[in-house]
Amino acid sequence: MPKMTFAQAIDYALGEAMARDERVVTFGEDVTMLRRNLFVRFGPRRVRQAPISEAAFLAAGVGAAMAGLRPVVEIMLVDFIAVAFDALLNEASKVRAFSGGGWNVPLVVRAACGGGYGDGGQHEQCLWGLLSAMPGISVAVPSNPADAAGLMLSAIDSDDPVVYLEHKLLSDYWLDYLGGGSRGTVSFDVPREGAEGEVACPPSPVPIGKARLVAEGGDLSLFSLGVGVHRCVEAARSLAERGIASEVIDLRSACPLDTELVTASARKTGRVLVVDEDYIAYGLSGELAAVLAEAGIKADFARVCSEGAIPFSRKLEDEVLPNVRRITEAALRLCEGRP
Amino acid sequence: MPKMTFAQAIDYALGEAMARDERVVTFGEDVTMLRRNLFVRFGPRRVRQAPISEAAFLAAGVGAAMAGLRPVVEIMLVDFIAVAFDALLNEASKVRAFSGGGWNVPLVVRAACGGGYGDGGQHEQCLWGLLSAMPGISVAVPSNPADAAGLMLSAIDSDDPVVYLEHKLLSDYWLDYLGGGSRGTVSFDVPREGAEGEVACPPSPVPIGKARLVAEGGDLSLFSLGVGVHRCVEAARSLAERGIASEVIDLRSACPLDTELVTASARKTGRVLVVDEDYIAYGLSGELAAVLAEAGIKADFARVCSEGAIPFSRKLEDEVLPNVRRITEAALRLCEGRP
Amino acid sequence: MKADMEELYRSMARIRFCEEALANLWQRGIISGEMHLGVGEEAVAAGVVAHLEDGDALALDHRSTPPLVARGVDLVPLFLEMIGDERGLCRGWGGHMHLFSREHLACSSGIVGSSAPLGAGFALAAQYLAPGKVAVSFFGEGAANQGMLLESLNLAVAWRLPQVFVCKDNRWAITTRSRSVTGGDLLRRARSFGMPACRVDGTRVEAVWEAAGKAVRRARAGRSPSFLLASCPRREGHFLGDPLLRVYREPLKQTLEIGPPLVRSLLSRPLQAFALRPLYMGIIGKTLTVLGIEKFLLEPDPLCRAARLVPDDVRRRIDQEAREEVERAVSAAMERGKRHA
Amino acid sequence: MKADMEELYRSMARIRFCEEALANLWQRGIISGEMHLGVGEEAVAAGVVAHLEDGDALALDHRSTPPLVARGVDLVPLFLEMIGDERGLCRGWGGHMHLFSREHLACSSGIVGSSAPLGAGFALAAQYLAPGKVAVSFFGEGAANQGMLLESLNLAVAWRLPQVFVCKDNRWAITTRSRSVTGGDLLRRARSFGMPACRVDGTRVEAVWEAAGKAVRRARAGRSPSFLLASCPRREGHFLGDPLLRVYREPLKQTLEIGPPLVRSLLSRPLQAFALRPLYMGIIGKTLTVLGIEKFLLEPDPLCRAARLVPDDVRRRIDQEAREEVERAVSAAMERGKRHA
Ligand SMILES: Cc1ncc(C[n+]2csc(CCOP(=O)(O)OP(=O)(O)O)c2C)c(N)n1
Ligand SMILES: Cc1ncc(C[n+]2csc(CCOP(=O)(O)OP(=O)(O)O)c2C)c(N)n1
Ligand SMILES: [Mg+2]
Ligand SMILES: [Mg+2]
Repeated sequence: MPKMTFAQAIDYALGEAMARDERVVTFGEDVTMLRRNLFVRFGPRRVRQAPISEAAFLAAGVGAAMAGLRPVVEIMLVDFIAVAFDALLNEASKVRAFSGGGWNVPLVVRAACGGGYGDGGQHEQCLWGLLSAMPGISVAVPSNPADAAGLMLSAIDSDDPVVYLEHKLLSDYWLDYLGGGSRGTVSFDVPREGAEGEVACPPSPVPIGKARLVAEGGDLSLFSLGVGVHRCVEAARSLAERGIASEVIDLRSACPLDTELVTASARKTGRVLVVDEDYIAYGLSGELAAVLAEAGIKADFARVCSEGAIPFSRKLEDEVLPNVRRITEAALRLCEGRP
Repeated sequence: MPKMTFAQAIDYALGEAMARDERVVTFGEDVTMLRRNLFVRFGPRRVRQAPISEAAFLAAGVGAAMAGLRPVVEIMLVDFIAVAFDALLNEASKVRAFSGGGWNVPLVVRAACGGGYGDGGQHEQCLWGLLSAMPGISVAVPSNPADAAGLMLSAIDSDDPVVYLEHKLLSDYWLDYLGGGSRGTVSFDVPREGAEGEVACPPSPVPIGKARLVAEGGDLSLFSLGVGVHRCVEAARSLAERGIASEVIDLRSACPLDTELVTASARKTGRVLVVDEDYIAYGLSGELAAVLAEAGIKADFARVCSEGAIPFSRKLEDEVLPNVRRITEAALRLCEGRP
Repeated sequence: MKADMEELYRSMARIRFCEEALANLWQRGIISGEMHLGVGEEAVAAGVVAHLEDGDALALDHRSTPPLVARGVDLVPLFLEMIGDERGLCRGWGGHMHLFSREHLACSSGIVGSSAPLGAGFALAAQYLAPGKVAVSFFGEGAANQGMLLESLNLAVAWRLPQVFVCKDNRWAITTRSRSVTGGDLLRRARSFGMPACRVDGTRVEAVWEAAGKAVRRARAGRSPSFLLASCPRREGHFLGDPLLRVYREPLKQTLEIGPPLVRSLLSRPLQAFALRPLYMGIIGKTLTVLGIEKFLLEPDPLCRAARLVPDDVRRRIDQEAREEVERAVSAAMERGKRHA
Repeated sequence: MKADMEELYRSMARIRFCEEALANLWQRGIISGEMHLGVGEEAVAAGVVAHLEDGDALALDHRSTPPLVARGVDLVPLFLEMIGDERGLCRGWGGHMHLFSREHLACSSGIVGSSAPLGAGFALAAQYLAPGKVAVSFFGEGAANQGMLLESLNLAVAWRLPQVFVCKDNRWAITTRSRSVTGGDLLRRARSFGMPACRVDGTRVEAVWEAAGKAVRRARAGRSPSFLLASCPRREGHFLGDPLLRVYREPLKQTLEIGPPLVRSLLSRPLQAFALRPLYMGIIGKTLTVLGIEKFLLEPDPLCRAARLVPDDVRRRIDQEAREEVERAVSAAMERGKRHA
């Protein structure tokens, strides 16, 4: 299996899907340049430049999907989905229900998400919580190249809308673009196993809604996705040094949740720590708590999330985003039964 | 204290606030007619008609609030907030953080919400979960005239953005407008104590984030807001007949949550049922589960919510929205320790 | 080519009778929720839809039944849907603001303005999958202030979409005089995005047919999108039971409901702007009056106008056939609905 | 009234030196994230802001420093903010895309198009609280396709807001030639909403000053909003480190990075559209070339143009004063920042 960067893996999968199926097209702002490798291969008809009109072109993606295309619509950064929210909330996610099951929307919304490079709170949000709050939409969040390729394939194959989020800390070109990686003077805490890795060739689909057991352990379950997974793995290492065996689970998608794996792990360890780069309130951590409680699992529970708007200052930012120190401390408190 | 309808109470409070403070203005589509009583009193300068441009006039509300007005912006139905989502997610909710605390947005967004009158899934959503997922915004949801007036006053007095949701089943004129109440041939399951009641004169503010203990009981806690509260009260009555004493708590706001009252009640009863007309996933029920779990409360837990898009057919709709039968059954299962 | 007036008239008659049947079902409480009728828009729907062929698409707003009826959607499932039956067009899930017919590539949405980008999506798909096919978006003049609609005008030009934008200008958005919140002129607005736009009297089906023909042919040839601004009356208020219309229908009752609170506001303390209040009251009164006058005195009925262009006996035959067709469909729907309940 | 060229030049020089200082701090890794400079926009910022007085408001986009500098925001807190210090203008929370100065009624937002409705809100508040005051919104030509901006043009006319829309047309939105995704013409577009609009050469500060003066006076008098379309070059790419610019700055390195994957795509299997691929490759190449040529050959420098209108000795004095002012501010900020860290 060849090694690829996270970003290469996504476009590799997208390219394969486009080669296989004429109906797969991609459009968005600046795609000619952002997807120049696909552009050279497939041309301006299938890699189509859009005006800065997210509301219109995302809703157009919905209509196009209804009429038989399989569009992959790019909304540069997920923060900008706010200007096109109606297309998701009131159109894409409702067509299947409204049509009594007779019509569906095979649409992929692709956007970059996440922080850790000092770009401020309007460009570094995750928002997978917000997006999962709409029934009828799936939200995939890969944490490594193999999943990135596999989830992209599944997203394109899905007959219903999928939001596909690409974490910028894992995607070299986004970091280069937005973090100014071209300077030799800055560095980012990029998780290596996330940014590069082996990808099957041809890429094999990863089902959306199937979590991945990253590490086994009996004392504590760490649930996360995206970059958070790597932070958990790192925290688990330092916890191991203190004799605490953590189970790390990469949810891979915020919606649907793999309730089976999640409940099994929580049942086993009796302690759950949710690590979520998205906002703390009304998000992933809440939904997981409810899933566990509904299943009658009375585990000890804590969460390490972003508590509010993400500050611009790198120093402040590092404190606000879930970091290894915060995770480790929360885990220790949980294991010692402290509040 | 005079009796008022729910709708009268809101406009009464708004009118008092406008009379008291020149900076309070209200604008939105059709307000000349929707707020004609305020229009006759305050004229077109302070009750201002807007084009169907929610994105622009809601963001204008943000700017106006920053510059010293106290706007109450109407977004007819909360479903339409989707076209203006950016004004909340990336502007209103972030100004205080971005300005390092130096600038604030005293904005009220007023919208009607909720279903139960057969208007279909693009006009009957609640969305308080989605709205609460943005840090920096409060979401008030009154369930009766006194709270409606009191929460409106507090919303206007708040120095930060508040979304104020007015449930259509409690607001006679909305039901008349959208449900076609003018016909003698339809009827709605309107909770009487919600639609009419006493209101202090002058109205007294109700703090946002303070829940109300509606009924005491030791066996089970029912948490809800809006119309759900009345459904809970009704369910509690039928549960009482079977010897189950339910505690009913009206949260009054989805954000902030009154964690004190909520945890105290859950600690006492050990059984929690969340009744939420909003969507089940990534919403109020999840956040409450997390709040309880974080507090180390290992209560039995269940939720009765809207599971997905709201169907048009009244018959289907009655099944999808949390109704007394579903609440009672879930409560019984919870008390009998069944899953 | 000349318009086939008989077919256009038939289409309009079918639409009108369907709308009347819907009004009746709604008044009887059999249809729930809001009910926005397209009475007054028959000529626009019939004149535009007459140019569509298999594979063309329709994106509609909250007045979606007229174009669907003109398009030939089966009436029985349509009525079944309206009464919320699970054998309806959308199994009772959509209702009158969310009617979908995959077979006709037709969708509707209650979010004002969304028919424009959804139509753009249909047009985009046609470019790939069915060259020569077109998409038509229907919306009101009030929707022309909605951002996603304005964006769509640009998108359609930028992407050269085979799309026709049909703006039904009935001058009102619910209770708002659209002119009072709209800057400039909609025709110039559409043109400024770089597409041809023309104004047409939406009560004259032959005029609509002619203008729409040009626009559709232009789109089919892949030349450019177009914009049609069709004026038409709003003969039934914004929706059935529109409180403003009721002032005229049940003047006593409504005045009793609306009046006293208004007078109370007029006199309420503190007496800020007291002197001006009668003026404000006057504005409300005038809106009510204008609405009423327009409805009862000034507005031409497109169906009557079309009727004059068809020989009397033919018109009578068409009327009867259409009326019977609709009646049969309504009975069948009610019958099946009942059997099912 | 005639333009005070010395003051305008001073304003432009201050802006330029600030931008250069920002570039330097960014290159040194002291400023994080994206950095969109306003180099090339000095004449627009200076010419417009010169007309503002106490109580006027500014709503800005992602190139917000030039108008803030022209407006007289204290440079030390501005630089402190840029380096993320907690004694910065926004305590390190805002950064370069979210600069707020309550004192100057100035805000900025990184969401393209949002400066238009936020400015509308400022203008609205002025109508109530400070009649005679105005709000100015700055944005790019790419933003003119954003729905909320288009809505705002209408809103400003409908509400007669004392607002001036300033569109800085640098012809590019990141790597997209705006013309290629924009229908019609922006001047006509703005006018179609019912407001006066004029085109001005944004590299000539005296022309900007003149046009902006008319627009601001019009707004102040409560007569109507206006639209200014000011063409200006984008001299530093979209943001610092723009990969497309780097092709020219570090041709070897960038070609090595960009090239091989492109060639791999060119040859990748299956060979769909193989014959066309060199053409597609050509489009990429041409974009790169156009960007490069525009930058290095054709674009006039507004600062040089303005310099010609000021006596040489005066210009030298101003240059020196401005340079020293900026240098002092940067050192003070770095000093305090360090002390604090
Ligand atoms: C985004 C959005 N805003 C507001 C509404 C409420 N609404 C429904 S119909 C309507 C008026 C639309 O006017 P117009 O487009 O002229 O159509 P008409 O009803 O006159 O046919 C409004 C404001 C909505 N459905 N969606
Ligand atoms: C809603 C939204 N969409 C996309 C972006 C990403 N983006 C940032 S700047 C920019 C280009 C803006 O072009 P223009 O308005 O012409 O301003 P310029 O950068 O040329 O000054 C884009 C697309 C954004 N910030 N917000
Ligand atoms: Mg209208
Ligand atoms: Mg530009």
